[in-house]
Amino acid sequence: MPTVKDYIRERFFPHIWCPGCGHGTVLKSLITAVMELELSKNDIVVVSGIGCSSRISGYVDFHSLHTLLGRALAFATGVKLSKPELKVIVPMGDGDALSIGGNHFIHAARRNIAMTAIVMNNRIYGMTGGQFSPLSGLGVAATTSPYGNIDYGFDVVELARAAGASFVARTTTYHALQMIEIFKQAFMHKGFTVVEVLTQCPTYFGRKNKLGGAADMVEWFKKNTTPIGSEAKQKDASLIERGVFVKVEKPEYCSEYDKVIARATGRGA
Amino acid sequence: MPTVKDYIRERFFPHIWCPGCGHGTVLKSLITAVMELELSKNDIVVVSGIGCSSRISGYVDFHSLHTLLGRALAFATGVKLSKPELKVIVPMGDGDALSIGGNHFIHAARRNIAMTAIVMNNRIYGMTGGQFSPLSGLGVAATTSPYGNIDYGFDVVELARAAGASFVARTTTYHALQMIEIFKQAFMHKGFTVVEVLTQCPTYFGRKNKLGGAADMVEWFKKNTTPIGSEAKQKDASLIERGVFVKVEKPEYCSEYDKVIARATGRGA
Amino acid sequence: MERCRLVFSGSGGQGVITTAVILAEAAVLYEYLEASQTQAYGPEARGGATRSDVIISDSRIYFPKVTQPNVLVCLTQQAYNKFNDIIRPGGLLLSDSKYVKTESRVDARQIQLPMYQEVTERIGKPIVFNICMLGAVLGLTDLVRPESVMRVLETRIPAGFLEMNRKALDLGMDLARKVIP
Amino acid sequence: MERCRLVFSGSGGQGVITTAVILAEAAVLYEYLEASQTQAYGPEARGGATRSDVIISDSRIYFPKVTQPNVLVCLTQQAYNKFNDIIRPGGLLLSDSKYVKTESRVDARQIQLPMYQEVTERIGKPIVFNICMLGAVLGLTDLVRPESVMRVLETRIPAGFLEMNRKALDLGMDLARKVIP
Amino acid sequence: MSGIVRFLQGNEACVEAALYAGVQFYAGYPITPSTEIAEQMSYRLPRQGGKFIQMEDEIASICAIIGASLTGHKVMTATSGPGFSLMQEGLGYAIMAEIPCVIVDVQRGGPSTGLPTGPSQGDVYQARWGVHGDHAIIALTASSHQDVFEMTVHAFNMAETYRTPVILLFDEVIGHMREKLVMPEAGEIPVVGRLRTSVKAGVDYHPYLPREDGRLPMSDFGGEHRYNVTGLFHDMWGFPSDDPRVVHGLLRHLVDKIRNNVEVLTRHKEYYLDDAQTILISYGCSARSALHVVENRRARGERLGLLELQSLWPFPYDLVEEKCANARHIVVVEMNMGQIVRCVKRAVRHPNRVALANRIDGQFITPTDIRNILRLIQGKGV
Amino acid sequence: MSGIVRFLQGNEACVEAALYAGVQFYAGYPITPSTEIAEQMSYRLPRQGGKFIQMEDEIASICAIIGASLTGHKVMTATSGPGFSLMQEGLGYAIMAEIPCVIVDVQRGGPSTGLPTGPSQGDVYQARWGVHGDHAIIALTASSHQDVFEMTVHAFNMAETYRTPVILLFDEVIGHMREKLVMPEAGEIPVVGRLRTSVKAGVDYHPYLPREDGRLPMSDFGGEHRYNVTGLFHDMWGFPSDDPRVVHGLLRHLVDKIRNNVEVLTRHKEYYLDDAQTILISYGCSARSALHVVENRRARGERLGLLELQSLWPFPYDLVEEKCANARHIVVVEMNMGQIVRCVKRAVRHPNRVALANRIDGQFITPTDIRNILRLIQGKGV
Amino acid sequence: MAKRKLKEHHINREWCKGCGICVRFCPKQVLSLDEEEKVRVLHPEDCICCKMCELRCPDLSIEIETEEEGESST
Amino acid sequence: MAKRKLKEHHINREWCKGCGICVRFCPKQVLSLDEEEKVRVLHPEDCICCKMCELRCPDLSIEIETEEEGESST
Ligand SMILES: Cc1ncc(C[n+]2csc(CCOP(=O)(O)OP(=O)(O)O)c2C)c(N)n1
Ligand SMILES: Cc1ncc(C[n+]2csc(CCOP(=O)(O)OP(=O)(O)O)c2C)c(N)n1
Ligand code: SF4
Ligand code: SF4
Ligand code: SF4
Ligand code: SF4
Repeated sequence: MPTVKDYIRERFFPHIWCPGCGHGTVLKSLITAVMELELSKNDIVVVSGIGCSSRISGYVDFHSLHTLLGRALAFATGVKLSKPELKVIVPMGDGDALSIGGNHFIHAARRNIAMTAIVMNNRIYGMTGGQFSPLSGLGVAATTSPYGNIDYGFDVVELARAAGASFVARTTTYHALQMIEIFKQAFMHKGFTVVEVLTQCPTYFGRKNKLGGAADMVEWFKKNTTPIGSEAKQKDASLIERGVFVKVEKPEYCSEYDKVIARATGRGA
Repeated sequence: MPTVKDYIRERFFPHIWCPGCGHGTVLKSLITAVMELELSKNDIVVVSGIGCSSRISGYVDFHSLHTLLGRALAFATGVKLSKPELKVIVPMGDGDALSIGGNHFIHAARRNIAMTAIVMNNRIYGMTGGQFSPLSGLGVAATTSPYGNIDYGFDVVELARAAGASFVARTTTYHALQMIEIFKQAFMHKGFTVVEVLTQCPTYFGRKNKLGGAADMVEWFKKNTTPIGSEAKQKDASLIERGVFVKVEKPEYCSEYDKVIARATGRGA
Repeated sequence: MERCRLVFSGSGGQGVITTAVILAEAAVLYEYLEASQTQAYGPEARGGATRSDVIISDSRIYFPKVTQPNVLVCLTQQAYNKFNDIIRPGGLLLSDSKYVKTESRVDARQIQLPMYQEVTERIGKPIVFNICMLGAVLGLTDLVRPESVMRVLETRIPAGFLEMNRKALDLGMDLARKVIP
Repeated sequence: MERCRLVFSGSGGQGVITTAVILAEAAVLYEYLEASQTQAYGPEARGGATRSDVIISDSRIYFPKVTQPNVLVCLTQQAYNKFNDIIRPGGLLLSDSKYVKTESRVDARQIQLPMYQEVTERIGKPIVFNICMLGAVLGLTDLVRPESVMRVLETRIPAGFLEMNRKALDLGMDLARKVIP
Repeated sequence: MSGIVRFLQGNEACVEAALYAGVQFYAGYPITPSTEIAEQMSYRLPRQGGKFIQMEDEIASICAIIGASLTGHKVMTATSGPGFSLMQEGLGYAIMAEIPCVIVDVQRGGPSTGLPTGPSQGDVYQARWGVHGDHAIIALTASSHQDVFEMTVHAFNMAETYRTPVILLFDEVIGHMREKLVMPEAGEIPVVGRLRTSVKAGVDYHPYLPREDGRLPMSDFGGEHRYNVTGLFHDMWGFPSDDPRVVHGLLRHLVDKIRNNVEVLTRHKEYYLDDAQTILISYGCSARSALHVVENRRARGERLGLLELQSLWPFPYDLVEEKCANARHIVVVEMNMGQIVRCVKRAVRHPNRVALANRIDGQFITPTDIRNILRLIQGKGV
Repeated sequence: MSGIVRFLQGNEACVEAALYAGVQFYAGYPITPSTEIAEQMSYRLPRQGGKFIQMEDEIASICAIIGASLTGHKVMTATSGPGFSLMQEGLGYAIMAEIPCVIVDVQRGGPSTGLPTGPSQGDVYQARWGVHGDHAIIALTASSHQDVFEMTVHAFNMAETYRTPVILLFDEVIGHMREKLVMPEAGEIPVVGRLRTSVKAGVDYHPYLPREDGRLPMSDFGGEHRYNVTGLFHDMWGFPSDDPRVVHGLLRHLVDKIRNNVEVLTRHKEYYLDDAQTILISYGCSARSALHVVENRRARGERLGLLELQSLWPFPYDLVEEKCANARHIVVVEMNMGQIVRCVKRAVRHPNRVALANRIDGQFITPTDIRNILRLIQGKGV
Repeated sequence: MAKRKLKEHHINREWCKGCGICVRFCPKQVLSLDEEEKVRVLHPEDCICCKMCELRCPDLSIEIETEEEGESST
Repeated sequence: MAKRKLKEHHINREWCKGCGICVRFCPKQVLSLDEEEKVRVLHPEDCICCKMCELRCPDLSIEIETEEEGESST
């Protein structure tokens, strides 16, 4: 039976992430999901942008495309549409995905092209040393918000839903089992899927915002999140919901394109 | 009593828009709203991108900034934040606003910075001769969708809401009175406001999709839209709703920045 | 044949550009001649006078724009006023009697034909006005054979409309013949 | 004074870079000397051995990187292994007894001090480990006066912590004095 | 050239050529004067089972074609100045990651939005230096639809041969005008296919290790070889490295694979150079006016010649030096403030003999313009 | 220079200088190795009532500062190669619309993502030619924090004087290293303020009609004069025009206002040039290593000199020609594959005497590197 | 406010492009297009001064001048 | 499926960075960090094989090898 080691590029370990960085847990869950789905390594392309999170692509033993900040989904669209039989997984940082990459994010969602965008939301720009991101939220301390952040944060779930994603979910690095479960659903969904994973950057977000060590931050995810529509949520509105928010079947872009070809070549409808 | 002529740059009329182009009606309503609000021409900056719609900035006798395709809101953000006392109005084409400009659109909404984005939605790229836009919708005929468009369209209202806009409305060129009314509310709202105006491009969208002449297209707006939550809507779900969808009070970006300055200079909280 | 330079002008909807393209295409594909076609683009081209240049020749054409046309066609007054002075002295200036009032001072063979009127009266479909105009040009210049034009049209319009276009083309040629014995 | 080139090395959290900056800043602001400080950046800098170069001199410094340090400080074994061979023959190599096992073949004055141990025992706050190390460097080199270092610290840390840092600095100097009579 | 005769726009000729060269994927964003390329592609590609996608902008467009190239397809995008500016970061990525792709820039009046419908040749230097960091690039141009066709096919061939982006620098005049094109028959112009590795599954494949002949065989994403592609400096497996030797080696490789092949890469045409006392050097639409003048003058017995450049980058310094060795006057005809003329000055033995005949007012330079400038240069006054 | 002494990073020195010059608005996006500029600005600006905003990307950043400049503020943004590539379209707009603004590019290893933390000087030519269409640009650089300060102030002054974007081309070494800065006192370096029109309300104001002295007084958005700003070719009121005379005139103006002022715009330093037989020409961080070598050799009596360029664009051809007139060897020291060396070759009388001393492996070029190359150039072997 | 009464239709023939929108939606069929495809006021007497034509006209070429009921046009 | 029984904790000391996440959330306090800040298995006997440490470990440095109840480890 294959183990995680069969899916990683072992020679690059230990990885460059800081002690306690949640990105490693996402990596582990991603691989576990692929393993449990028994997908072939040759059928998977991992496309990433730039950032600590984006380094994931270098560690997995799939076809890997490490691109430009914010552009991963645009590259991925080319990969997917040109060869729809491939599974395209796009791990992204929150800044990468929603700051500079926001437009590609909403357009990939709009087209409902079958790819999985994993938004590794640590609420900070890790790679560049701790500037606030569009997911930091009000009041957060970051190197570019010394007086407290006044930028509202996006709600990734709402944005993805409004843009047209047909599968949208949220989980955290504490909830590793749920993460794996959601990844499995996402990878098999026929349409654009977004999975937001709340993850910890102890080095910058944790330190700047006095949240203690990595374990404390993971504990925070445990305490401050709850399943969608749980009773707890009714009582305490401040809780963040976890689970699958959107899961609808609607025509996927590549299949629709096949119909265009059929129409153009006069073969069938 | 001032007339419309006092608010336009008369020497450039007749304007370059095609016969029956709805952009002219939007221009007229914009001016009427400003007139009725008795705003001073020196306090208004109209910032636009590129496109037939964006030519509006050249016709109004306000401070006018005709920028780059998709970037109007980014320029406008600089204008507004550096001089918050100005009223900033940003007329945009649907491609301009939501294709290449999509990222600036959602980020301006996220910051809730007090400006009005008028999305002149003719569901086509007019200036370049009739390619489909992210608002064209499925099945539409355009020069780049000869076999019928397979790109889903954005719902501007839902996208603006999800991104954080505090005022979101929709109207059409048939409903000129409503347009003026909505513009007046939008211009006075303290936050980021989005007004989608369904408008006609008889030259490309109309011709390509066999919708008849300009008047027929305006008639279509009359027949196929209805006030938010009207009975008609209950009966016929295909009807497009008009009116104000979102109107909430929440801290505006420039005012919040004043607080940052206060904190930084130690003057008050 | 010696090189012929034409400028077609009129307003947006009149199909001036299509006419120019059809003529040039006919020359290249069915008369084994060289031809080039260019036109004014941009928002300016939208309102106001449109213009399309065509050069037809039996030798290669390098510079494709027309500075002094031997043949100038004007389908609107605006176009006539804007372009009449670029015509080659002694050149042929064709205009439509309904839309254009000509001026005497123009140094050219000015020919006015009631093309629009005739088209509406006899065919009843103003859309083929431009084809009638093309017929007139052929009648006046013998640049290409009408058959060649028809062959181009066959590739461009549904069979159902061919007959009407043929009529319009002939109509234009007849009108032209009347003025040149 | 003649030019002194130092390299401080250790692991991420040990405050190696801060120490380098404090020393150089003290030299410039309160000793009227010239100084430059550079460091390794990038993800690589995150895990693994961090390094910061400092040059102190009474004349202008053009090339700010250190290729052969007169003074090399290593706070971890990894750093020691990586950098010990760049030291200038006969230079001073300071390391912490707890973290580093030295090798004999290194051509330098190797000095090991139980800085970490002493800091934890006498002050109980490992954070000031780096300041203690700085004290040792001063004790061994007299590069700048401890007062100058304290003046820099005053601008950087809350008054409450100054005393503790002063203690760490002195502790380091004492440890150094013990080894040089 | 016994092929079918067509009458079409330069932009359409470019599309026909791309299909001839085997393009399978096009991602683009409309912009005057290149839009007809996208429009034609949207119509033609699906008829051959190819894919066309209109992206949200030009940045996404170039990223998408890079992705599609990696799955083993021939890819292309087209734009004009403003879009080309936006593509620079992606272009740099394609250079660094060595991705075959073709980028068309149908030039219009710049800078900025400039003159969207006016002809210009102002992006020549941007094509060479628009990307940050050291790099080299291949750029071709053409002055007739027949050449547009040929150069477009060459562009795809060079992209595949050297694993690099190739730029086609056309202009508004060529893009929009209609003229004759004799469609080359299949095989008439050689077409270079994607070179795929012969390394078997399980054997270590090096995507970035050049073969003896300098070429780097590729392996399609989805295939047996799983490697890494990055815009960071990388080793022969494609994994990030900041080892000075690796960095130095890669940068040299990226530049030398093009610099060392200038001769093979150079395409040009010449008219009456043998005995020419005055040589016009031109390219793209300007070359048409230049040729018009040359033919005219020759008819009158004047010793005028034309060197038409179809390769702009890498610039053929040696070719220009050789051809101009005996010329008394060298006049560069281009529609900008003097870009290629800089290279010509560097190339020739007597830079002081080089003059510029240009036009920068958004109008197509006419034979008359050139004639007038020639008179002045030859000292004959106006 | 009796000012306060500071010990800080080059990026911080740049911020101090910008504040000294009166910057009031900064929009930016973090990127190594320029990030400290944004971070410092976010802390310092609000303390003086200025505004800092972190935009969604670099494109938005340059657009935002252009907007803020139009309301009458001194503005700036900072980035590095990848971001600078993304800014090219906006930069072209600022050139066309003549908007004063300062753009800092702290260079790192390219092309593409390259070596984010490695030093390089590879963006020099991009700074000149990255924008589509013909244009001219001003670019300054510096080799010490004292110079970073001075050049940054000059950059703001030139931006205001010529109504144009000015680029500060720094590098990773200068940006990140810490050294001494003696803060100039107020007034010690002249600061040029925004030139506002004296035209009264109601009187026709021409935002694009140069005065006798060539300057174009501005009027703040929100003021009495309502005019138009566009990236299209435009008339003296700022309204779009494709009139050939207008187009030609504007393009010439945009280029000539800079070309015709090369001397005024040129900043440089020289060391021991008078009797130098070998002249090193360098700039930015490389100039530090070069100077190190020069001082060393002079101590040994060798006739070595250094010409340090602080103005890169417009390139000071005359200055270089004059200074190098009598040199036997001219060695350009830069950290790229040879960019400024191209201009030097064009400038000097004997191009064959010009050599390149460079390093392209992501490492800071050392005095030893230069010494070794010098030996070889002087024919002394390794 | 007293009922408004039509004083005059001001038609700007130079600006009108004859799109026919005002004609189509005039509740009283007051307007029509003439042979030159410019708007013409056919039945001013029927005008109820709703001004919708003025507001919808994309070319800003219609202006409805009104006066208060009873007020005489001087 | 039969109940899983612990066979062995495989700890990769080279990869472990001592973040302590596995220690903090182990339901049975099986794990702890040693003086070198690497994870150490303190009470293997208490392990219930939930494998949460393995799944959460950001450094992929824990592997829990199990065997079916009754099955003997050869
Ligand atoms: C065009 C461009 N702009 C800026 C950067 C600098 N940069 C690198 S990563 C990054 C953001 C990383 O933050 P995030 O996406 O949240 O990922 P994380 O590092 O936190 O995992 C930035 C701004 C870049 N590489 N390219
Ligand atoms: C960077 C860039 N890309 C493309 C273009 C070409 N272009 C000009 S306007 C336009 C779209 C116009 O459509 P829309 O925004 O819907 O406005 P409309 O013309 O329909 O009013 C495009 C693609 C451009 N000017 N700049
Ligand atoms: S900086 Fe933050 S995000 Fe980056 S590796 Fe470290 S902990 Fe993870
Ligand atoms: S093309 Fe369409 S959008 Fe543009 S002016 Fe004409 S009608 Fe209006
Ligand atoms: S005001 Fe009303 S009634 Fe009168 S013409 Fe206009 S639309 Fe018709
Ligand atoms: S498997 Fe579960 S019980 Fe066993 S050590 Fe890991 S976390 Fe603790």
